[in-house]
Parts: sequence; structure tokens; C-alpha cells
Amino acid sequence: MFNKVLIANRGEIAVRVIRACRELGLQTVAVYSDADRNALHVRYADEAYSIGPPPARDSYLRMDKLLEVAKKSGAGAIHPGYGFLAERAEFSQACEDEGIVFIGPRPHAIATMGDKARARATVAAAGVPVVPGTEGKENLTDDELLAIAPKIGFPLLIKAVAGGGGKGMREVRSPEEMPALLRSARAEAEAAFGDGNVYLEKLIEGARHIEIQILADTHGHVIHLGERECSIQRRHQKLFEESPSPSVGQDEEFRQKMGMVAVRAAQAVDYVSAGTIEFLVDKDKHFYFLEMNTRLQVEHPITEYVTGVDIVKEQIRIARGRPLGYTQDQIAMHGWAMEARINAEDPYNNFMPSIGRIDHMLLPTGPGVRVDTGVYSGFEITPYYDSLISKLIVWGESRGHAIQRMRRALEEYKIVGVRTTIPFHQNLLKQSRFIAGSFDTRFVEERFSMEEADAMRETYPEIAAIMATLVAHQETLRAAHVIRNAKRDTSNWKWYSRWERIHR
Amino acid sequence: MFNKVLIANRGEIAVRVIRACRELGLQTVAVYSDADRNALHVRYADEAYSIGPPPARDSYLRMDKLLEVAKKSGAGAIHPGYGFLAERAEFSQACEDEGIVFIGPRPHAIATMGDKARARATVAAAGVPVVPGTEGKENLTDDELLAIAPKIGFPLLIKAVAGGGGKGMREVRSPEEMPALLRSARAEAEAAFGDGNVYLEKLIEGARHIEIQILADTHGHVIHLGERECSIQRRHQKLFEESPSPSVGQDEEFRQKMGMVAVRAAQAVDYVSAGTIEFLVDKDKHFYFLEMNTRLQVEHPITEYVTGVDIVKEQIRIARGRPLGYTQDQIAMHGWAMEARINAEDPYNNFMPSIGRIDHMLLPTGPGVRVDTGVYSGFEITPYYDSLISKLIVWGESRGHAIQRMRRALEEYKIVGVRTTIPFHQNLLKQSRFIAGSFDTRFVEERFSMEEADAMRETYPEIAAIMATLVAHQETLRAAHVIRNAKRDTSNWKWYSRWERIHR
Amino acid sequence: MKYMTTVNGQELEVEILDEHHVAVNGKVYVVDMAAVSGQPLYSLLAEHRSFEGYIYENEGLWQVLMGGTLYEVRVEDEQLRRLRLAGGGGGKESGPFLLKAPMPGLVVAVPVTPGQEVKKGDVLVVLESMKMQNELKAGKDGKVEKVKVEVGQAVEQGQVMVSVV
Amino acid sequence: MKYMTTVNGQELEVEILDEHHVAVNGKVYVVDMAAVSGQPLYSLLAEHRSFEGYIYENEGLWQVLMGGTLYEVRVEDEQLRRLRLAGGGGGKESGPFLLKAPMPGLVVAVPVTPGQEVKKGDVLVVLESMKMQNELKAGKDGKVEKVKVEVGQAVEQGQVMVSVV
Repeated sequence: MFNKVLIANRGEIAVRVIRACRELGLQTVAVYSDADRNALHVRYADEAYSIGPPPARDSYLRMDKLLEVAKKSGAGAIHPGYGFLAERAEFSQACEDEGIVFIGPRPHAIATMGDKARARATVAAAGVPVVPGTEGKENLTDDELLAIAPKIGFPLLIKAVAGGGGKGMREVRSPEEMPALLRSARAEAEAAFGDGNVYLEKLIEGARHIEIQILADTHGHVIHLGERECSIQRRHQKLFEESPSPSVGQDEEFRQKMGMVAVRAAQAVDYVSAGTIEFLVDKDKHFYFLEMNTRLQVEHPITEYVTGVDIVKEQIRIARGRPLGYTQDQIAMHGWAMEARINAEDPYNNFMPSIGRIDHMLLPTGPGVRVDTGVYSGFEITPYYDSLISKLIVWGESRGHAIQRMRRALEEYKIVGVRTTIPFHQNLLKQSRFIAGSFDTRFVEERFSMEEADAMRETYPEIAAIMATLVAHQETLRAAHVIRNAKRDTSNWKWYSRWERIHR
Repeated sequence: MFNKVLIANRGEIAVRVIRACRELGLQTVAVYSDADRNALHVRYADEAYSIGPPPARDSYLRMDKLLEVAKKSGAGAIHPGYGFLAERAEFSQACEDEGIVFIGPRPHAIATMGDKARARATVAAAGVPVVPGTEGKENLTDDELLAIAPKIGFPLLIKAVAGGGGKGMREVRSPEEMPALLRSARAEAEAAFGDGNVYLEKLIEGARHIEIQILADTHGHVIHLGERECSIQRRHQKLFEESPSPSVGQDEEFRQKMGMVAVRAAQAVDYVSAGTIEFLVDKDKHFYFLEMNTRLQVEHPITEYVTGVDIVKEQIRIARGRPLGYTQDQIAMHGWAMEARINAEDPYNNFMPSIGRIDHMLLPTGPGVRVDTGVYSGFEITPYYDSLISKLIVWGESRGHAIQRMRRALEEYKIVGVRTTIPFHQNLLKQSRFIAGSFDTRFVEERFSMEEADAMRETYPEIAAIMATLVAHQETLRAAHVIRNAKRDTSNWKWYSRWERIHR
Repeated sequence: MKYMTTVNGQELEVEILDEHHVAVNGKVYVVDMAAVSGQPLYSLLAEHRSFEGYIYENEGLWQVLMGGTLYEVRVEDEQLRRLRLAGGGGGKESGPFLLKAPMPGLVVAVPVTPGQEVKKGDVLVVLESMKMQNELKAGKDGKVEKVKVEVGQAVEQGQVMVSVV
Repeated sequence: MKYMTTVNGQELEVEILDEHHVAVNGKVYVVDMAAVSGQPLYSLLAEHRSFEGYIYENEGLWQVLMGGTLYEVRVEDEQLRRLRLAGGGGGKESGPFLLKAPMPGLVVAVPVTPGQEVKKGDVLVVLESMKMQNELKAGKDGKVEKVKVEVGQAVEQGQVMVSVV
């Protein structure tokens, strides 16, 4: 079979895949845009090929160039990572056509799960619960929607068919308010997308986002690796994940029930490789299929920590046509794992992206800490790609231990040169609701603010005052020194020389 | 009980202990010499106290200052780490006298195990096998030694009573050559130590250094955590450790036999806290007590990886008077762990110490990799303390997987500013004898050389030539540029500007 | 040297006595400050407690990020303080507001036109960077004077996109 | 620009053709070299293969540490090469040998005295540093001229301790 793998990605996930290949004795081929010549995945791979200018559409999204590099380098397989081309059925198809192994699912599975309505119909037919609603039936009139609404039940959501980003979305609590809300939703959707069509969906209150990791080989074996809790989100972007979920916890029966349903969903599309079934789970532990991610997830390491399964190595094993290394009854969750996504964003400035050169980095290390990152001291963060620069993953014997360890690791983690979301996570881990495990997908947006979080905590204003004053004082001395130069202020020389020394 | 711990140490082990305390919610107090103001343990601790000039005898070995800081800061306990005062019975005693909990064994246990003859007699009385010999019986005449020799059996060693460092040591293969060797050994010992007394010890050929980690609480429970293989040594300094030992491997009966004997040795001195029993093991799996280390070991993390037990947290739990968190039958070894000691030494120059500022550091990360270190980019390595700057620890499902992972981690690990032993480990991991697991304590000194190892490997002389030539070429251009300044050599401007850019 | 230092609205008198002594509202702290890896990361030992903070200057104020908490700090000596107070309170909002690109990016929306009245906080430009849509808002009430970018345009960091007078 | 480059005794002709092309014994390599985090750590892509090496200068030679292997490299242009060859082979061992401390440390033994004959490789000083005893040896045969340190003395890096003529 293949013994050289092209990694059609960049950043931490490219590094992750290269490591797995290297540990399996496989050769690796990196591709890079002009912005990434010095990126870690280029440095760590056995071979590296330039594929174009920085914008992804000119480089990492260019199927033709990737296939050309695969052929030129003799790579027998391509790992797509996540994002970019990972969920493009035509890329999986193109690999197949060229006789290159695509380390992921087959085109049909990607295409089916990539179309929301088809995915919903397919899994529903396999007996997987879906959120009640009218999605898939388009062009319904107001009268039709008003007739269906009571069957779905209130509260419910009006959503734009063309939609996204909350535009044209309305929450409906009673039949009476529905006509007016339909009108305004349609108007907003029309304005935003040029399409006023809407559909209805049951509103799951206090919903958690919980997902099940599955693995499927080419011999018909499908297993699940338990759940991940991903409700800590902002603008539908996950920020922090844990496994197990606090709302599943010791309820093994519930875990297995969700797991079995997830396996069924995967089987419904003849799934192969690693994949994830996302569910919305309500307070009463009813769960509804949300979507399937037909690829490796960002947050896969927390599942690796609690199950001991190396998911990327399993993907490669599957792609080589070998049976899974585990049966379902060999999978058990041990302890608790958490992942904090470290983004180059300023949590004190509305999570605004932050770019620049990383001047200094100090990684948290020691027992139970794993960092997956594609950056290093000296690397330049550019505006071309997403802001995820590092994943901090910890393991503890229990949720409490994992929280304590995550706190100490976050405090140790120092990144100089760009702003990061580290303070966000530090604040999150101090919130009593988070510690109690009682949060839903709206927690960050509705119940959390950095400023309030700061105000609630033990603070050291005197210390901050001393620090800032010493630095400001020094800046003044430094400026004065430059101006006066020859006429050195001897009363300050000691300070100055000390400063010079510590800044060297 | 105590909720603030003073760490009477520096470097990676101080950081390790601070992390454990922090994760347990305990306050930490660091101490530092003038050379260590910016050390990681000072930065990570809640409090930090200066205790004197760089030389250890003026700072880290000053019991009076340490106890004074403990009292001043209100620390209820002291963790000694390893080295410095960790195995000084009088320090354990002084803590006891001052009402401060010493996180380690009681003075009697330290004192007994610290005296080689007493330790040997004590454990032998408890039925622990010791290396046959005459140690403990001093002032034996040549005639007496010649009479005892056949009972010990050949080959045997003549060793200086006052000795150390191989001075006065002779290997004896037959009774005939013994009188002459006795004479020369006595003469050498006399010259080196002013004491010509010698003793005999059976020579264990092809011996491995294998040690058993034990844990003992104040309630009389003693358990062992399996073995560590520590035969990769140079000048009696361990360089690389693994757990399990390849020579024990799946032989669970042998492991338990050694483990039970180790427990007996610990019980013989009413041992409390974490400790290690070192054995010499011959080819036929006979094992002999070597010594007991009455403290935490440098290499404890490999045992943590394979057993899942956090040894430092257990030490603290024991010191708080609580029973062990585990019983013997809850301890199982899972997978394989290895530790490479990264020393600031030049393996290509006879392991000469290397000092200086760490200008840049890139840590290996990802699954199954743990780094314990006390240094960072910007930190200054001084000549005052030992050369261990980092421990690279990996875990794999099997020995083969662990070796592969260690190789990729070593290749990723970049330290700029001092020379390190990373290339030594890279070469070690390519040696077929090492890979086969067939090595003894003399392997590194007798069967290994960096130059030969390099010569055996796949090399890239053309690539090295290109690299060096490009750098040399650039140096020439740079020099020329400085000299000629205004008269810029335009044919080279492209090179130069590119160089400037990549060096910024 | 005496400073008036304001931390999150709380005024403190900070006097630097010598290299190792600082008084805050008269209370003396024994201190030892060091830049551990060059600016802006500092280690401070104060009365033997170990703190670590990032210190950023931002429009005349100091941001101290320490232990996951952000402190906004104003440091003034008497002269500076007198000047600022004499300047009056309204000085800040006078003059035009120039919306500069906080990072390189692609303009994906410009929901305002010249002459339009805007309130402080209204979105002036949506800029895409790092695959995120970032809403950039008016810093004051006023009238849009100039719009210097259009949808689809790539902008450099610091480039002025909209002015409000 | 042409160089004669000797790697572990093997002579190669290395010609730098332009920024991205280097010929080794006539074989052209497409190369891309970058200092990834300042010197001495370099990333080299050569014919799409990715290499990383530390490059240290040491007494006129270059040490390339790459993939756990150390290469000793001499790089000379024609002029330098001619000069070296003209200088003859015996030039190296002439002149006094000065034993300098390779690091700060404490002298724990000086087993030679002035006037004593020594062989290349004989121990001249034992220096303790980082808790290790390091044997420092004679770089040539000869006679000990001066011993400038004594047991128990602390020495600085680079300090001359013994000379051999």
C-alpha cells in the first residue's frame, strides 16, 4: 500500500498528521503557500512543495496543484486535515480517479452529509432522531407554516432557507405572535440573501452541543469513542471542549444510546474513516441529530486522551485497508480531558483577530498536558488563515483535577507578539456555572462577559499599579536619557543600568 | 494540615513539584540563589525568597536559611526534590524539630540507607539479596581476602573502601592474578585517598541497572510501581531510562518477585514516601540490592506514564497523613515510556558542559510527549548547578512505538544557545543493540561512540556541504558589504536582502 | 518620584523610593521587577509574592494583563495630571474620528455613505480577516465625512477607511 | 561563485549559481534556505526535501548538526585554498598551545608543572563545572611553559590556564 502521504493542509493539524505518519514510518509531503515557507509543517515534513500565493483559493484550495504535487512526489495518499478541502466530495472523488488514497470518507458519504436536507432525510430514515421541523420542504406559504407550527410545538424558530449567521431568524413563543414574526423574518432574509424563503424548527431550550466520535473501517466495522461536550461556543465557533460531557458523566446507558445512534447514522452513508455526529441535547436528555462532520475534528485530542486511541493513526490504518485496531467493548473512557482553543484574537476587544510576529513563547508542559500547535517563537501570524494557533489539551483523573490542571497550564502559557484567547479561558474556568457543569450553547454569548468575569475575581490593583508605574517611570527615564544624553541623571543611573540589563 | 509548601530546590524538579501543589490547591514558596532570579520556579511559585549567592553551599544547601524562609512564609511543609538536601537525614530531622512536615522519609530511614554498609546489612537481614562480597568488614589483610575470594567466586572486583570514581578498582579473573592486583589496587587507593584499605565484591557480568519505584504511607502500606531500566549510563550518570525494562518485559512473575523484595527492603527501614530500590540484574535474572534512593528520582515520570499514578501528588498525600490512593492490585503497567535526559553538554566533545543563554527553544509537543524543564528561551545556563536542563518523556503502546515517538520528538526539539545531548540520544535510538533491548551498564562506555554512530547512519554530505557553503558565502558577502559599504556589490544585492529578511 | 496611578478607576498614589521600594498610598512594598524575555512580559516580586504580567501601552494608557485579568492603568506625574485636568473633559471627542483598519483584511461591507449621521458604536465597515467578519464601529457620534474603501477592497493595517466629523 | 567544500574529508565542488540554484560536483540542486529563528538554525529545502540544521563556526571550520549527525565542513574559495596549501601541512602545530577554560569553573587538579614534557592528549587541568569534573588536555606534544592557575581557583571562560611550547 502507500508509504508516502501528502498532507493537504497547514497549521497545527498538518503538524499533527505529519507526526502520526512519522511515528508509523511513513514519508510525508507538505504543501505550503508563500506565507508559510517557514511554517512548522514545512520544517517537519520530509518533503515540501510550494503551491502558490497566500490566499487559500490560490493555494490550499487548489485541487489541481495538490494532485500534481502528489504525483510528482510519488505520494500514494492524501490526508486533508480539517477545513480547506476536507469536506469537498469532489476532492475525495478526484483522488479516487487519480488512484490516490484519500484518507477520509468516500465522495458519496461526504456529499450526502454535506447537504443539510439530504443528511437529515438519510439519517431520519435510519431511525436517527432529528430536530422536528419543516426543513427540506421549501417554498411553504405563511398559511402552510402556521398550520404545521402547532404540530412542531412552541417555542420554535423561523429560519431562512438561504440563511446563516442568524439573519432572518426569529424565535416564536406562541401562535399569536407568529404571523408578524414570519413577515419580518422573510423581509430580513430577502434583504440579506435575496431569498425570502423560511422554514420552521423546534427550539431546543437549554440545548447542549454534544458530539460522538466514530471510526469506521472498510470491513464494515463501525465503533464510537464516546462523546465530547462542545457547548462553549461564540458565534457558533467552538472555544472549549471536554470529554466526557458533564451532562452525560457516569450515565453509561445514555452514552451508549447516543453512541449506537451515531453508529447508525454513519452506517446510513456507508461511512469510512473518522467522523463525528453532532447532536443537540435538551435538559431531559432528548437528543437530535444536528449534522455529521465527515472529517477529523479540531477537538479530536480530548477523545484520544480519555480513550487512549490515536485517531489519526486509526485513520491511516483504515485507509490502508486494515480492520480497526479496536472493538467497541475495548473502548472505555478513563478520566477527563479538556481542550482550550488558543486563537490569535483579543478577548477584550470583541475577539478581534490579532496578527504579527510571535516574539516569545513559553509552553505549558509537565504531566497531563498536551499542546498541538503549528506556530513557534519567530513565526509570523498572517491574516490569510483562521486564527487557531494552538490547542491546549489537559487530562485529569476527574473533571475537578482537569480544571485545576487546565488553570495552571493556562497561567504558564505565555505568548508575546499577538493577543490570544488565553484570558478568555482563564475567566471561563473561574465561572461557577462552568465549574458546576451547567451551561448550554448560549452560555458564552448570554451569560458571560470578560469585564464582569474580571470584576468577580480576586484582583490585585496595587500590583497592577506598581507594574505599570515602574514601566512608565522607566519609559520616562529612557526618553530623558536619550534627550539629555551627555548630561546623565546620576540619581537614576542605577535604575537605568538595571533596566538595560533585564532588557538585554 | 499544611496548605503551603516550600520547595527547597531549583530547576525542572522545583517546577514539577510546584505544578503538583498548584493542581492540589496548595500554595507554593520558591527559594532562589542570585543566579536564579528569573528561573521558572521563581516565576511559577506563589511566593519567592532570595537565599544567597549562586554556589549551592551558600544558598540551596543552607538549611538555616530554608527553615527561616519556611517560618517567615508560613509554609507548613518542605519538599526537597532530589539532590541538594534531599538525602540529608539532618535536614529531615531539622524539619521535624521545627514542626515542619518533611515531604519525604524520616531521618532514620535516610541515615540507614545513606550508609552503604549499614544499608547492606539492614536489607540483607530482611532477606534481600545483596552482591556477595566483604563490604562492611574493614581492614582485611591480603591473606584474609585471598582466603575469602573463592567463596565469592571469580570474576570479582577489588574496590577501595574510601573509594569512588574507579580509583583503586581492579577486576580479578583468577586466584593466580589476585596478589599482584591487590598490591596495585592498595597502592592506587593509598595515593588517591590516603587509605589503602580494599574490599572484594562479586563482579556481575553483563549487569543491568534496574530499579523498583515504591510508595509507602504512614499507615503501614507499601506498594511498588514496577521497574525502570536505567542501564544507559556514562560515568555512572544515567542518560536514558525506560519502563518497563526490556529484560523484564512480559515476565510478570519476575517483576512481582523484584517488587516484593523492594517492598521488603523499604519495610526494613520503616520507609515513608516515595523511594527507589536499585538492583543489579544479571543475564540469568538474579538480582542484587545496590542501594536505595530515599527521595523522588529524576526518572519518576516514566513510571507515572505507564502506571497513571502521579508520584509527586502521592508524596504530598502521604505527607498529609492520608493513606495511599492505590492498593498493589490496582497497579498495572500499560504501554511503554522512555525518558531522555537533555543535558547542557556537548556529546561531540566528551560531554563537556556547555553554558550560555538559551536564545531560542522549540519544544516537541503532540500526543504522548511530556517535557519537564526549568529553562526557557531567554534563560541563562550557569556553571553553578548540574547540567540537566530538560527531560523528554514519551509514551507509546509498545516499545517500538515509544522508540518511534522518541525519535520524532528528539528531531523536533530545538535548543539554540547551548550544546545539548539531543544528538547523543538520536544516535542511541539508531543503535541495533539498543533497539533489540540487549545492553548492559557498560554499553555506552564500551560499545558506543558518537563518531561511529554517525558513520553508520544514512548521511547527507551534499546537503551539509550546501548548507555550510551558503552560510560561508553569506558571511563573505556580509563582510564585504561592511567594508565596501557605499560601493555596493549589486550582483549580490538579491542574496543580501533575502538574507537580511530571513535573519530579521 | 511620585505618580498618580489610576487602576480601573481607582486612584492610587505610587511613589518610587528606590530600586527595590515602592509606596502605594503610603504603604511600602519591597519589589523586584524584571523583564523575563524582553518586553512586554514582566516578573514582579512584591513582598515576596510572585506575579507575572504583560504590560502594553495603548493610547496613553497602560494595559496590565495579569493572571487572566486585564487592568486599565493611567500613570501620571503631577505635571501631566494638571495638564490633562486643565484640558477639560470634552477634549477627547472633539476632532474627526478616523476609522483605521486594525489588521490587514478584505472589506466585505460598508453600510454607511458620506453625509450620513451615525451614533457612536454604529458599524462603519465589516472587515474580513483570519476568516472572520469583524464589525468596526464609530468611535463617536457625528456625520460620515469620507468613505475611502469599497466592498471587495484589500486594506493594509492602519489604513484609514472612514472618517466621522 | 565556486567553492571547494570538504565534508568529513570528502571534497566537493559547490557552485552557487543564483539564489535558488546550487551545483554540487556539477549536479544542480534547486534550493531554498532560510534562518528559521535567527542563526544558527537553518531550514533548507533542496529538491523539495526538507532539512534542518544548526551551523556553527569553529576555528575556521563549519559544524553542521543535522538529523542527529555532525558534519565537519571546510569551505574555501580558490584563493583561500591556495593560501592554505601553500602554507604547508606542519603549520598547525607550531606556536605555543594555550589551554583556555572552555567555561567558568573551579580548578580541582593541575597534574603538570612548568618544564614538564607532555604528549598531545595528556591532561593538563581538571576543571569542575556543572558538578562535573572535566579533563582538559594538551593540544600538542611539548613542554609545559607556564601554569597560571592553582587548585581551588575559580576561572572565567576563556582564561588561559596552561601554556605548552
